[in-house]
Amino acid sequence: MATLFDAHDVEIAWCPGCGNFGILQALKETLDELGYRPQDVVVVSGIGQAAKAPHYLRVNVFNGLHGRSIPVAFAIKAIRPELLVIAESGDGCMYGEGGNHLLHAIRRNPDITVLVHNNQVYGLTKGQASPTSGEGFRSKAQPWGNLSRPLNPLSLAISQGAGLVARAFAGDKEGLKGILKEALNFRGFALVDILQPCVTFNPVNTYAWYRERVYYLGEDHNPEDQIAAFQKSLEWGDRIPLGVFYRNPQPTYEMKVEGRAKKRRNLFEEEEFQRVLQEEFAQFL
Amino acid sequence: MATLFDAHDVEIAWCPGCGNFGILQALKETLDELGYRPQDVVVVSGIGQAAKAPHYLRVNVFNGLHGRSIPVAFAIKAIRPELLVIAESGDGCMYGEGGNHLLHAIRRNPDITVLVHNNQVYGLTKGQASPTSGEGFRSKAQPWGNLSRPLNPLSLAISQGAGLVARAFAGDKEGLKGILKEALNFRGFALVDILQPCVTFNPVNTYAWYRERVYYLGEDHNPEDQIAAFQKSLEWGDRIPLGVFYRNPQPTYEMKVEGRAKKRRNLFEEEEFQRVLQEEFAQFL
Amino acid sequence: MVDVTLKVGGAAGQGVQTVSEVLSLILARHGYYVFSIEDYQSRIRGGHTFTLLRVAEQWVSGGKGALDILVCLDEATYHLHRGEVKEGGVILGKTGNEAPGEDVRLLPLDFEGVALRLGNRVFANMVATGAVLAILGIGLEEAREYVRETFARKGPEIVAKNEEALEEGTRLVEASGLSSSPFLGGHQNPSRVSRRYLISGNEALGLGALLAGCTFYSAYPMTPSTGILNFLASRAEAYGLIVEQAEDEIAAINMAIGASYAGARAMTGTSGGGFCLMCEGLGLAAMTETPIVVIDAQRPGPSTGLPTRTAQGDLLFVLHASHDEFPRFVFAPRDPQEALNTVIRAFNLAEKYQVPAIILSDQYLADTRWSYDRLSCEERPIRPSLSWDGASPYRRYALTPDGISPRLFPGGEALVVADSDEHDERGHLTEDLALRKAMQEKRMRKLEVMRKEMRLPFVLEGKDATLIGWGSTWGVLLEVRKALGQKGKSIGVVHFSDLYPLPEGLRDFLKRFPNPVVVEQNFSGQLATLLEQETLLPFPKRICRYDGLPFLVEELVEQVAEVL
Amino acid sequence: MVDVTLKVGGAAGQGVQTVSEVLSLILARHGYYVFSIEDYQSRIRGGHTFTLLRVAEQWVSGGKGALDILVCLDEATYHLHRGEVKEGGVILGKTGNEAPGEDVRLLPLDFEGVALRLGNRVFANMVATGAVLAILGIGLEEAREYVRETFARKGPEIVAKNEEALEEGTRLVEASGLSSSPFLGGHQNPSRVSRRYLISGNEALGLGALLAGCTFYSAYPMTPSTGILNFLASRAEAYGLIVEQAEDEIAAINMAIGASYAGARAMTGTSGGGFCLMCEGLGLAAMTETPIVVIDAQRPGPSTGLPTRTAQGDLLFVLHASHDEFPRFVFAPRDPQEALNTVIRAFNLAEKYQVPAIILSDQYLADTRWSYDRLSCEERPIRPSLSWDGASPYRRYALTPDGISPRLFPGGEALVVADSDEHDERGHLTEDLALRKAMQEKRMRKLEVMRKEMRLPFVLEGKDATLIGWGSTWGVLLEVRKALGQKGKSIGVVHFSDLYPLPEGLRDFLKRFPNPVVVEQNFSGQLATLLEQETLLPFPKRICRYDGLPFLVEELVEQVAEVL
Ligand SMILES: Cc1ncc(C[n+]2csc(CCOP(=O)(O)OP(=O)(O)O)c2C)c(N)n1
Ligand SMILES: Cc1ncc(C[n+]2csc(CCOP(=O)(O)OP(=O)(O)O)c2C)c(N)n1
Ligand code: SF4
Ligand code: SF4
Ligand SMILES: [Mg+2]
Ligand SMILES: [Mg+2]
Repeated sequence: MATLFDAHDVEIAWCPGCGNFGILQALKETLDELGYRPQDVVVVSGIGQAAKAPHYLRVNVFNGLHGRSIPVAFAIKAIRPELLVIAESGDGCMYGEGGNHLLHAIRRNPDITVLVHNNQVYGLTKGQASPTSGEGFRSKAQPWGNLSRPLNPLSLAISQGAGLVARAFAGDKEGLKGILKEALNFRGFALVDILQPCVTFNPVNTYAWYRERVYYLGEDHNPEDQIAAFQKSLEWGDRIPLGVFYRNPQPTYEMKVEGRAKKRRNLFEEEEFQRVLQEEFAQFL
Repeated sequence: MATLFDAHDVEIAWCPGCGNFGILQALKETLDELGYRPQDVVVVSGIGQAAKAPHYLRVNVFNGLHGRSIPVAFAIKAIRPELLVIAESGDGCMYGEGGNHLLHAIRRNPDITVLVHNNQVYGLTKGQASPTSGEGFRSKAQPWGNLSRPLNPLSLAISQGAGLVARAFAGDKEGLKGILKEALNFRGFALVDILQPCVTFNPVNTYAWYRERVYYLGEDHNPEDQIAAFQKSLEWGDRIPLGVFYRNPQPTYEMKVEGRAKKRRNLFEEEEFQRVLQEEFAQFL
Repeated sequence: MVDVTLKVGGAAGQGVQTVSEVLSLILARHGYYVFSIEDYQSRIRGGHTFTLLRVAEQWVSGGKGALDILVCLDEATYHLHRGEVKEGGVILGKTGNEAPGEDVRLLPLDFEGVALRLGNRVFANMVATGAVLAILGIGLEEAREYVRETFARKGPEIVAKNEEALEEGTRLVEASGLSSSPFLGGHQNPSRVSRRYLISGNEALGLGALLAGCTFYSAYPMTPSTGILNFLASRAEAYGLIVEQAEDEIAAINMAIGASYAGARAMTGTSGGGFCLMCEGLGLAAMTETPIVVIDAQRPGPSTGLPTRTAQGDLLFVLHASHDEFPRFVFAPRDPQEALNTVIRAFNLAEKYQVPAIILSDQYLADTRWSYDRLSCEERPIRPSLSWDGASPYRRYALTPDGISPRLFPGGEALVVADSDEHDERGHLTEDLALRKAMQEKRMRKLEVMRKEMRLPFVLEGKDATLIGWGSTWGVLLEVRKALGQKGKSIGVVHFSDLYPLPEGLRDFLKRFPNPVVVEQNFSGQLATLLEQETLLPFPKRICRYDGLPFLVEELVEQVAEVL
Repeated sequence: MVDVTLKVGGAAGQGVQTVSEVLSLILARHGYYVFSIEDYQSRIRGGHTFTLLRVAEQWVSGGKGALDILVCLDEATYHLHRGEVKEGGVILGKTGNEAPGEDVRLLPLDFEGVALRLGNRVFANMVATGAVLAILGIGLEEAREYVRETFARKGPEIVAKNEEALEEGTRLVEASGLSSSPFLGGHQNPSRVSRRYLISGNEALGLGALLAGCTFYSAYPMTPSTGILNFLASRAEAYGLIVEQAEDEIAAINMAIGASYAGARAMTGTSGGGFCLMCEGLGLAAMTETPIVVIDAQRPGPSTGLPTRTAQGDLLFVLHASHDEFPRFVFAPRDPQEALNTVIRAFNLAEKYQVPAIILSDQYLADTRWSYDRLSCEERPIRPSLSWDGASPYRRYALTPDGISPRLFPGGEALVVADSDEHDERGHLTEDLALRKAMQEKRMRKLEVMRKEMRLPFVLEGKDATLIGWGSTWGVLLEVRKALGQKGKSIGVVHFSDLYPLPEGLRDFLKRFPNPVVVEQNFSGQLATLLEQETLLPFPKRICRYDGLPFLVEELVEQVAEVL
């Protein structure tokens, strides 16, 4: 389906069949259906296969450093709260190199949405274990199999009382769109971990593997219940729940500093500049 | 009480009345009572007031960079599994600058103990809000009061299935010692968050404030139950639980790589060197 | 001509800085020129800390080592510093058993005892202040006013107690007869007109950012840069800035870059260890051509080093920081007055050329208070006008003759694309290697235009030798020149505030100065090395101090005399 | 003398690297000298990638641009590279409509079609290999053996199919008549004795670490350094190394430091962006005097830049990386053979002087395969003996004449204390500033002894000009010298592998070389700048390439001829 957000003249560098395509399409359609204009959207990314996604969207793009999309997104939103700000990258980028920023962004609760293309592997660097790779996952860098337990991003975010915490699957566009809509509409920090098959480097977590396991959280799940959300987030194996696990509305960072923007003074204007100068110099006399 | 671990000729640079003294004494006594010899103990720290602690112990010390004690401790333990390795530092160091290392060390489960002097403030840099400072905490850097919700280190560690997760209070030496013993005896990654009054920069979380609130988890708490542990970890306010919240024994990193050490070959010996050289060169022919 | 040096010493937490701050302020309000240097350890209580305060009728720009007055808030101060008091000097406060130097008067005073009699140990600082003012020969009028201003919100009782404390201090000195020949000769400020401005480097850097129209400051606390964070935080609510304490320095610089991309004027500040963590971000700013200002307040290293001491050891590091090559500005302001202007210039130039601008401060500049007749602000915040016609497709990284491309902000009509990868004119990542070459040339092209913005060093001529320095040592070089001038030596000063890119024609410019001696606060003489590289002229004479302490006048005079 | 250049091109994922790897191996086993350069994009599938392969009867050390054979796995390869094929050359595989160059033979072949007929697309690589071998005039004996070795564990059917694929490829060429005058003139390897060794830079760096007795390697994946991680991981279980993928580069270097403190020989590897994040750790290693080896595999920047391309842009950065000053070693090995020895030397010297040693690699060195008659290892891992008498109280940072203090490991009788703060001789943090001065002098004192370990550059004399280079460009400089020699020009080569500290007497040494031209893979000529700074001699002639591609022989010959 064509959308307002289709990029032109940009060649997509992903492998055919990659789960990233599904995410890209779902995001374009969601933005369109929510009525955004491209110029009102900024997508910030890091480095990796997933991190190329913003280039394939017709939006404002800041494709920064590996692991560092969240601080950039935070600041863009702080300065321009009227824009829709999305941070989008891979599991290595967001949970590995960038883990500390995720942790602390949750505490600030900026009104940004973090989309993680979680293929449980480092794609762009050719297949090393990522923070979410299963124990025993083999690669050239881990021929003995991954020795670490996988990071659980949902449990992590829920444990810190994040605004909205969800999991989606790249292989189900409509389901993914529904979750993206909830996340983008949410006022506050929203994390969407998107299960994304990597057809080249992850022979374990394939489309089929996910399809056999995923199911959507039902009506009986209460996303306002932190304990229930936590419990659900631990479920991973034969059954993998999708949907909004947790929802914890709270004042956003931008609301808290809103008052300040109104006091901003135009120092590019000589008279105002002189006024401030005199006020300030007087402090040092 | 004098211990084998008392340092001599080192002046302690903490403020009189600081909660750090209680932690230092408890740790010295615990090490002594557990029968360690100073030369078998390495204490690694970062930078901050708490991070000076190792200098005040008679042990091997690696006082590294702000935020980076855990990777150093991990590697020391990997190379010398026979040593007792402790990483000890402040809340800013471990949860702020060093947050990413904590997160990923849990995944590796090295047999190290992480002691955090949590005074809910940046002491050494004169009183800014730390990741665990309460919302609204005021300082020169946050005259409007801390806007972020505090990080919950216990919930975080429990959410990732850490080996042992505990909270102690610097103001109760015997209780603290009991918890330290459990943590040091535990085989695997152990996190002890120690509530530590900072008498100079934290006027909120004082000895009295803590004393009014803390209580020990009772027999009815089952530390093997992750959900119960999580639930308890969310309790913070009028009542603050102390003790071992969570216990999740699992193979340590050192166990997993134990086999390798046995295969180490002595390349400093010419004959062995030549043997390896020939084997390896043959691979490239 | 009055020129008095006094030192207030004690343990951390005893209020050394309060006493010296109050004294400085009162003396400046009295029309004296004041120069105060802070010396402290990386701890909060105990240990030893002092302030070196110079008070003079003429403008002063450096500290002296020989003391007229030593104020001992604890006994350790007496032991450590009594040898520094010169003939005719006075030691007051807690004294010890050892004899002072010859012709040094002792005035054992128990500030704390007096304070406790007044009801609280906290009044000790005001007792000491009162005593020192009496020895200097300054009436209590200004001091009372200060007390009233400062403690008003604590209620009239506290004001009264503090005033009493001042009076007690003065009385004790009068009782001893020591106030009969006061150090400042009884000079009094006849009117308010001649009050002096008093400002530290950190305050000036913060103020400069405020005046530059900075709307976003992110930082992780790190001595000696934290004062900038505190200053901007103190203004955030009134002026509408966003001041955010980041989780680490990596976040701090990436936040600043994000804010700048979004349209803010953004800055971050740190010290060497934090700057290390910002290297990658610096390259990101360069590659995305996003202007930011970064302050590196230097302290001795390597590594954690000496957190509260001063150094100029990061020059070559910041010059080359981050992998591969890109243009950047590096400034090192010489004093708070210049710092104020430098920050505004840095913002303007960073934005004009879409590059990172680095300002090198150090603990000495950061914490030292200077006094001035007037403060001036010669720079104005200027935003470059955006040169996009709105019609043709917008190309953020258009290949232009001077390398500067039209910079828009997101949220307008055109989409703005930025990438840390090599990219095409639109900002999208590319593997076209001819384009890569063109892009690298475009970025580097700016350097030659940037060079034209750079100013030649400050110059005072001299026949016997030329002291070459940079950054915060300027003031002491002036003092050394003056001191050696009085001894009949003609000493020149060439001082760099603009460090990179170095201005054109430097070789010919530098050739004309006789007998150059480079003076730096680092081990190897980094400016000297840089000048050698730039000019191929040798600068073998180097005076380097790297113990963490700033140069003081007398010692440096001797060192310079030695190499003459 | 046989000297054939061939290029295999296709989309990522099509097996370009497999074809060229197999070809290289078989040719080396046949006794040919092989030199292969990898060119790829930062993506996994699609786009364009190629290997440039040079096969010769004489040892070769650089790549040529003019092709004898172009193997097109896709049509894009034909379009992009057909112009590079010289007279008498052949293009085989997927061809397009445009005409090839004059006297270039076209052999349209559908490798994939043949493979599909054999049952699976994966056999296409072996079809192509068989075809190329036929054109070269190499029988299938070695190829068959390779197939048997490689696919044995996949079962006899797969072996048979692959052999069939090889034969199919050969047959197609024979049918075309193109094999009648083979490029290699039918030369066959008479015995196994003259097999050549084939090794890439990353393999050599990894092997060097293994031989140096490295027991701990921590890294975060980053192109082009990841091959080192893969190599060491492949040996970890057999040799008992700990190879740990860190969560980020900060952890990687801090882990290496911890391991070294605990007694391991420890290394980390990364590229420029990751090195940025290691700057603070580098200073930690310096301050705690903990030896580590750090490999920076350079790629073009700034920032993410061109992840899969080559550059020498980080020289001045790594020389000054981290705040304040401390001694370090910087090496840039010239080829895999030297890389092997350099890593061992770096470990030995880092440990002897208790300092960090940095090895500069780059994508070209990392990925390029060189062939040799023999590999040699001139270095041996040496652990300095510990000089503590066991009696007097142990002082980790004793102030010694050469700055080297007795280094023990924890777990022995003495307690080992290390601190990133300035510290006393025991390692405990200090604020004694006289001691600070002594400690900084102690650390810096090592630099002069270290300098004596450094080797003068490799030299080949020449009368008309002298090419000066460093690191991975050595091989191509040799080739250029030879090529210009054939044109009657006498060209010298001065090549640096030891970069910091620079050996003594460099000024006099360099003065004797006529007409110096510095050749570098960066924008400004960083070695030239460094040499100017060190010698005060001017090096204005610089040939700089910074588009991410390595120098090839013919182009560089022309560029050198221009400046002669
Ligand atoms: C500082 C730094 N370290 C390492 C890299 C190399 N690098 C690029 S992408 C990547 C991993 C990507 O994995 P992920 O984020 O999961 O994305 P994917 O490719 O799987 O979509 C790494 C390690 C880098 N660009 N920068
Ligand atoms: C990279 C880096 N950034 C900043 C600092 C400055 N710094 C030293 S200690 C500290 C905070 C200490 O807080 P915490 O870890 O809570 O320890 P405390 O002093 O409260 O015990 C900071 C920010 C540093 N040393 N290194
Ligand atoms: S490597 Fe994996 S994640 Fe990357 S594009 Fe290919 S399939 Fe997708
Ligand atoms: S500042 Fe606080 S944490 Fe530091 S020593 Fe003093 S009381 Fe303790
Ligand atoms: Mg991934
Ligand atoms: Mg703290």
